[in-house]
Amino acid sequence: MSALVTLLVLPLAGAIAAIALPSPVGRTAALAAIAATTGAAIVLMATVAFQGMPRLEMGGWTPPLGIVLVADGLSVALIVMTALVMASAGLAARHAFAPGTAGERAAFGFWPLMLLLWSALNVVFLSRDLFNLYVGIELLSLAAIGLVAIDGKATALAAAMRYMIFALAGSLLYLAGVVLIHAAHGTLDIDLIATRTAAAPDGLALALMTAGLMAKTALFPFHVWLPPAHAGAPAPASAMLSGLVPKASFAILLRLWFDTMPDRASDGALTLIALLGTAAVIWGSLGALAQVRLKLIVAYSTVAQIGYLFLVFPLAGGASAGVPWAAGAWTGAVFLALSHGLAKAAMFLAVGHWMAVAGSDRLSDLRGLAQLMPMTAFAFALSAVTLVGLPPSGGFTGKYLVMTAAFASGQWAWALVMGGGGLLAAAYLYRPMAVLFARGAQAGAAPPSRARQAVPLLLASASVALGIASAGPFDLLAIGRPLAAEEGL
Amino acid sequence: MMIWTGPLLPLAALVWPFLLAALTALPAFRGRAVRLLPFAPLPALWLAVAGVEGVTTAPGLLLGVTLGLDAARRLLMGMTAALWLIAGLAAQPMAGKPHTAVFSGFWCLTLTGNIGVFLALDVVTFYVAFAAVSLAAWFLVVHDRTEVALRAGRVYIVTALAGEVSLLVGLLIGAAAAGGVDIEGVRIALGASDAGPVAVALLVTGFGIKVGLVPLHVWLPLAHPAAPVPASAVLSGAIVKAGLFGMILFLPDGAFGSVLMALGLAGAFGAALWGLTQSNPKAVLAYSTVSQMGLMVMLVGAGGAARETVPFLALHHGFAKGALFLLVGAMLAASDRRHRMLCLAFAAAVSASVAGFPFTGGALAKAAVKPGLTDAATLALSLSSVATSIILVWFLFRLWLLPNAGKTATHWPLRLSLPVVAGGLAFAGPWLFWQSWTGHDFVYALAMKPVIDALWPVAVALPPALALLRWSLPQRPPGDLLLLLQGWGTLSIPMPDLSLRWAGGRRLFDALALAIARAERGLLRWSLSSTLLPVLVLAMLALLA
Amino acid sequence: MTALSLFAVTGAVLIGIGFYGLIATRHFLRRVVAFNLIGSGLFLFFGATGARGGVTDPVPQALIITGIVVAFSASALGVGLVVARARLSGRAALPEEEDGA
Amino acid sequence: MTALLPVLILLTSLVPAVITFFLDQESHLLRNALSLGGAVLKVALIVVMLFAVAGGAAYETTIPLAPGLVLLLRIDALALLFVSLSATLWLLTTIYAIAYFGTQPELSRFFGFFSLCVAATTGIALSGSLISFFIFFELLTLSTWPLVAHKQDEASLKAARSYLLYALPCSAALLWAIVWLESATGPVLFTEPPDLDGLDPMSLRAIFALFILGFGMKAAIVPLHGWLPAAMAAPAPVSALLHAVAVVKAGAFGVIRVIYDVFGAARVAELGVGIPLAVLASATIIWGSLRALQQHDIKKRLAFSTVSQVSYIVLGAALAGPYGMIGGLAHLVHQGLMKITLFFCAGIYDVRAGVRSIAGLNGLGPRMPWTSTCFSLGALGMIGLPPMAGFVSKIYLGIGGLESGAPWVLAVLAASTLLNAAYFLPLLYRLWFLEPSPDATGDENAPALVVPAVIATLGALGAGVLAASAVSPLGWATLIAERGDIR
Amino acid sequence: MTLAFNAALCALILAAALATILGRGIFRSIMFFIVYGLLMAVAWVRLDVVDVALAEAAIGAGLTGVLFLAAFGRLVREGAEAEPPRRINPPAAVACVGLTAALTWAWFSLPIPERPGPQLAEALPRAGVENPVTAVLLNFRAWDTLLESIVLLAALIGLWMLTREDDWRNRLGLPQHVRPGGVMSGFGRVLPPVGLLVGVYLAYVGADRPGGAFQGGTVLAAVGLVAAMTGLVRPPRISAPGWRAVLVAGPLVFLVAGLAGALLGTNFLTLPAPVAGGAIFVIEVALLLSVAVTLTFLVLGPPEGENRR
Repeated sequence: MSALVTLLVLPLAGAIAAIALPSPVGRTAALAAIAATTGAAIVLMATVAFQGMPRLEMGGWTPPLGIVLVADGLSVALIVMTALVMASAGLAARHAFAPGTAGERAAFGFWPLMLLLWSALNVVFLSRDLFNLYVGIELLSLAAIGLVAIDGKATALAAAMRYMIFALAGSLLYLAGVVLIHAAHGTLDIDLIATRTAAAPDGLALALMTAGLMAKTALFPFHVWLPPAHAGAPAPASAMLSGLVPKASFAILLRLWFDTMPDRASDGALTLIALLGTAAVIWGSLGALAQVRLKLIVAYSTVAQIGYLFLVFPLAGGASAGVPWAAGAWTGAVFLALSHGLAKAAMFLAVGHWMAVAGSDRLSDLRGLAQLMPMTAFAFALSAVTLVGLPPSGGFTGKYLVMTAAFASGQWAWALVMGGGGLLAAAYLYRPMAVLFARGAQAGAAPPSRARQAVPLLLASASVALGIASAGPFDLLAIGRPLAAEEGL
Repeated sequence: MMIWTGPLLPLAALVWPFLLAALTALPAFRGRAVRLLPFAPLPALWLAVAGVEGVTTAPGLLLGVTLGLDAARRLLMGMTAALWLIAGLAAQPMAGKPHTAVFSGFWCLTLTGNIGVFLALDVVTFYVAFAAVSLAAWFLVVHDRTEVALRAGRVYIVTALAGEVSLLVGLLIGAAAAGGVDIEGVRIALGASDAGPVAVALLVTGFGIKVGLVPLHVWLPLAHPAAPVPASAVLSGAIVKAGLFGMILFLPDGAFGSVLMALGLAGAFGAALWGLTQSNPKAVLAYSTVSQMGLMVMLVGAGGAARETVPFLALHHGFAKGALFLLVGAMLAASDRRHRMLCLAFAAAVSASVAGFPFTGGALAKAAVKPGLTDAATLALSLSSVATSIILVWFLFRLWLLPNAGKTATHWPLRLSLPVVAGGLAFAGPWLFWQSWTGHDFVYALAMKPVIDALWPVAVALPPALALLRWSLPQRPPGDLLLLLQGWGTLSIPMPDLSLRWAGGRRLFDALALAIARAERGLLRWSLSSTLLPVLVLAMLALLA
Repeated sequence: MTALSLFAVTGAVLIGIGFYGLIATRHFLRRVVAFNLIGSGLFLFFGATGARGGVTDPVPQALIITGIVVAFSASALGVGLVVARARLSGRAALPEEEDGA
Repeated sequence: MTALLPVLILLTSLVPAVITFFLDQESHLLRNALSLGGAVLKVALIVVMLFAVAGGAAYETTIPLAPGLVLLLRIDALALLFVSLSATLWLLTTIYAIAYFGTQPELSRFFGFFSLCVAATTGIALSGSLISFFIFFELLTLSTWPLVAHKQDEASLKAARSYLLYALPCSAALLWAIVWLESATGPVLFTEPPDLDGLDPMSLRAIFALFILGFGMKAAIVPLHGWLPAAMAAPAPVSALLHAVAVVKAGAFGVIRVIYDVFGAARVAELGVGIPLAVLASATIIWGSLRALQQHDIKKRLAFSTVSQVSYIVLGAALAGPYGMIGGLAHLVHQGLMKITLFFCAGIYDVRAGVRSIAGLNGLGPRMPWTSTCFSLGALGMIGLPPMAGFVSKIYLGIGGLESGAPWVLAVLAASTLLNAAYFLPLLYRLWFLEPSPDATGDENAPALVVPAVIATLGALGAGVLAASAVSPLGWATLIAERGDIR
Repeated sequence: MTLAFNAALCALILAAALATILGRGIFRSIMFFIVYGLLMAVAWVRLDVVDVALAEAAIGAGLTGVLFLAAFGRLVREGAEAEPPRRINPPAAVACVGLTAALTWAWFSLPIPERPGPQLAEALPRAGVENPVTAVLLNFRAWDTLLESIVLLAALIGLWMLTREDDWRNRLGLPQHVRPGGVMSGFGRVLPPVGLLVGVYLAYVGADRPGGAFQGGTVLAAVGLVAAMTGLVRPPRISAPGWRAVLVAGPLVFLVAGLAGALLGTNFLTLPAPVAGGAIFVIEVALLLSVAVTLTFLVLGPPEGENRR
């Protein structure tokens, strides 16, 4: 059975087991599913890297009748990143959602929600069918909302509600676009649509889907739901929510603008998207600066980092698509997404450890924790390196590629955003770093074991390793790219 | 790679005192470091006596060291080495006193530099040697660590450094102009190049500070008296000659001639006059040195044959001034009247020589110079002898007025015999080298005219000098021009911190963050941000259409 | 205007109305209702497109049925949220929109 | 094997760094052995390579990252100049630091980052491409931060913050410069001149300015120098690292690379950017000295002195002529030797005599003769007095100024010398000539602290006395110039 | 005539929709929404799309209406039924009018592609069912449907996460206090058998005619709800293993069938033509049960005990 099928079935089966089976067994099944899915993700990556792109025609039906799932470079890169984050979150949750630690409710619910979230992510990353993608992001949203609310406090519920309206509105806008596409072209398959003859409502469809996905990605000005939602959830959930969930809708956006209807892009629209990205970078960063709670800082950082991703559109899309640096910009943006996912998850997991010890995530309460838990502090620092975009990290590689494209295409304003955003990131991440490194630790509880501290460190290291060994991922991402991924610059 | 090529002795003459300087730092030698001093100048002395052919190079040292000797170098180096030897012996009574290890170490370093100045054939070595002699000598000046010595040290180091810097810049321009570091080449290039005058001005400044050229001399009357007697002897006798020799080496013939002559004469007369306001015999001697050196600078400025003979003059002055300073030391150590008389007598004899009394070395030296001078310059020279005579009489007077030591110091014979030897050399040296240096026969020196020329200034000088003993001028502390500056006090200039200020930026940042937070609350209202959703759809539709 | 166009335009208007409701109302339950309006309006529009050309395309129908189920799931969760929040705080609107103004 | 040499050299400090992070605070022996072992091994490798490279060899290792991002490590004469400096001083500093800290807390972190810093510096030195340079440059920035903050008190954290406040915007400028340039020329390797004709002169000037902004911060060019004096809050070994081994040197080295290997001296002259940079460097030289005069804290005064001195290197590079370049390169080493001496001594005064302010130095000379002698010699070298190394640089720079038609450089050198004297000599005066205060204590019974200082002093002395020999920094700089490793 | 009827229908629909949004009070809004849902079902019938009409009537109007009503009841108990003062939001109105205008424009500029694709006609015989909608749902796009059933599960788990910690072991939904022998009770005894029949029938005919597991499941869910509300059946606890097994039965069977396809056939979810009909039947039965139970639980809501805040 192909790795592709395994990857789709395993988390679903795990979720089903976690729902159906009584507590300890269900939890064990979930953990087994996590481990197996992680393995499947890696196998799939190897398959793509060495054997080409597996293609799964569901039920044996070819489009436009059936649904096709294809694992290309982008898919597997995101899938492996997801697997790493999920496995880490799972490890962290083993403790955080142990029956004794969390309530009965959360100890039961976390595992199926997590696995359902994972299933949805895999679907979104693999599917080539626009409606199937819709179902995927709906599943994603519902599972994510469940995770936001899992804390059970009034603020968490409010955050979940807020998230829900944005997610629902976004879904419906996206679906409206899908409806228009189907009405105009009679197919939902991305590759078939790419070869269609253009229709008048295509622009509206693209606009609807883009706007909807932006709301789900929490791009400025639709980001307001994100900080409370991500900051309110327990650490392992936050790690998934902040590290992975926005990447799903972003991946669909990439598919739309670069695979589905690259010809439909106009400079104005691309610029508008990047301007929103720019605003997100600035807004999110300043927002992070204004926070006194670490989780909120980290969450606002996600708002800013998401902004970066949207700079890719004018650099690799539209009139830029054919030029040699476009591939670089596109790959750079994906690098940014990947490294952000890893780093952000590492940060949330680290913060989770600190909260467990200090009892709060207020900066003033975290003073000196670096002495108590050097490994997590180091993980946080490494993640910060990635987010700021300093070498050698995946964040840097991505930033470099995007900036080079910006200069090469003469659109260097976006390079300024990129660089300025890095500085802002340094500014808002410096505050927690300085607090952590100050003297005077006041431990409320015993620090977690080294093995548990190592989890965020491994994730953060992965985000840095992405930059150190960037040649492999770069080549991987080129697999299945419609633009000839020319030898960069 | 060869460490050196050519004869070893010149290199040894430099390295040896340097090594001794290093030795003084060793604990084993600390207590008796002074004992090493007489040994330091021996290779140099040997070198001067024996002479050497060819050029020594040490390509790996510094920027490539080249050493060599010619007549002038040999003469001056010989004088210097001999004087250092004598002074080194004279320093022996210091043994066992505090800080003598430091003193000895820097003594040897100064000596190294002093010898090096005469041996160097390239600009860099010369500069290094010159810097060594200038700066290491600072420790000799401040050795006593009295308030006076320390003040003198401050003035000394400031001026010496200023001199060092202008020298360096001047030499750099010269080397760049010459395209090499050969001293000869640099001198020629300085005469020819556009930048020459600047460089020469800088060199005159640099060397002028060392020789005590008015108005750069201010340090000298402070420093020379402040140092211990043996140090004063080498300072005034040998070290100043380094500057003089620098001028001879580097200044193109005739460059800045009139300026040098004017300044030299100003020094020759002005210093002699101001010296009369001093009560410390060492200060008087120091002013005398300024005066004498002014005279020699004048000769350098005069150029031509006169300039060629300056080393000969310097030979005499070196020994003589060394002797006089040492005699001050002897006088300070003398307790009974007979000893004091003896000191005074010897001092008078040496003074007579400096004043150019006939048949003395000084007379000979001046006689050697005169053929190369214009009449006016000759007259100036003679008049300067008058001034010299007056100030030396004043010196003898002040010497005699020194207090009685009370009890005879140790090493009394040594203390007296060393200046006698130096004085003797001052007498004998010019005779010894007369023929080989001037090319004249002895008869020339013994002829009537030179004798009269030498005699009358002394004769003219005696009455006013004796009058001065009766009606002395108001006494002033040493330092003349420096006294004018003292009113300025310490300069304190408030300086802003140029580094970028972030504080303002930080406030701006905070304000911005606050504004954002406020706007965020507005945006948090779903009705606002969600209205933007269809608006965005429409905007994008418009842009995509 | 054909019947199909009538239904399609009705669908479009419903989407507009629903969106306005989603934006402008503050009681969360009404928002969930408005969400359902948008959804059904969109499905109507979709159904109309699928019936063009005289044949009925089964694919939109199947998709609509899926969509309805998904919308119901979301509604159920949304309703659950508002009820749960009301139990905790006695409020049924988002905190930032609760007070007048 | 030879292709791996560059990596091997890098690993000699990287491996100890990584292992050290995981060591317990109590494993002093293992930690010290790691640090020292790495340092010794590195020095040994470098000695081997010095001979090989002098014979004309060059080693290269290429690690491709993404397209356009090639990690190229290359050992040539210029790289070796810097790497031997940092490696030697690393060894000395390690010995010193082990003695300095004793059994203080958080040493594993300290030595870990310390080795990482050196690894980054090594990487900077060996970088054969612009992007490799940048990567290691940033690694250096980051690994330095925990060192500056090491004491974790208010002052240290403030200093560390100030450091990043300066460093990160300048890094951004640097990245902009690199990206802008490479977007037009493709990846820039130091061995082959990039084709700059694709960019108009104004763009090139802007890129150059961005480069200078980026490197100038590390090189503490006014007005980007504010972090350096603040960083004196860090312990003495860190100061040594900042001022001599790594950080400021990296900035100056970057300027050299940019001028000679990216733009090329000819292009710099053609664009007319060399002289403005020289003016800036000169202004820094003067300003740093003036500010140093006002300081009452030893280390602060030394820090401002560094501000001034490092710009000598920049000045030499900016003059863009052979003499200036040789002078600048030689000063890279000279300044390192002399400044590390001074900081070592300042540290000894601090830990052995509790003296930090200049006033406290009174009479310490006879009490701590070795330290004070080293300090004095270092200070004299800084002033540029022969035969210490400083004067050699000064001579070459002066001639370089004349050669490049900038005779005013001589005035700058002159003024700087006088100012240096003005702020150093009073220290020596206090050391040797003033009476100690009655309650003063202090001894130097700490060979591990004193010996590195003495060795560094001897190095500085040797670099001056033996300047013309082939093994001196000057000789090596001349070799670099003759070989055309830099254009 | 037809047009007039259609126009009147559309006008009613729009009026109901407007009333839903603008009407005073949440309860009125819900009532209008139920009316609206029924009108929509009519509209679907007018469009000759009976499958959807059934779904809309059952889920869109019926079940959703019940969901809202139940929620409203609970909000009343919490005192949260009152709305904050509402204001007209002109910018939003303008934007929404724009959205409508854009979609209307799109409708009139839409090209008509080749639909339904020739592939459908060609593939239908191999689908195992005759109703093309069911063929699409359970064969051609079975993957969507599988995920859809998972979405229901996700919503349910999410909903359960809203339980208060103390209530976790209670029975689902509000505690019911139905007077035995009352109207509700009688209603509850009559309705379920009928509903049960209707539900199973709907699912069964779905293979060939309009209907299917989701529609049938909805009817069954309605039965379950009525049974629960009338006290006929006590809602289970979350921990009840049997119910949880039923919840996942549909997706599980679907998954297993899919995997069987992958192992035996060519691809995941491949239902080889000879066995397709049978397989679809099995899947439909399992789905029917799961959907019914899931929908019931979704409407019942998380367990809520007696203890108030």
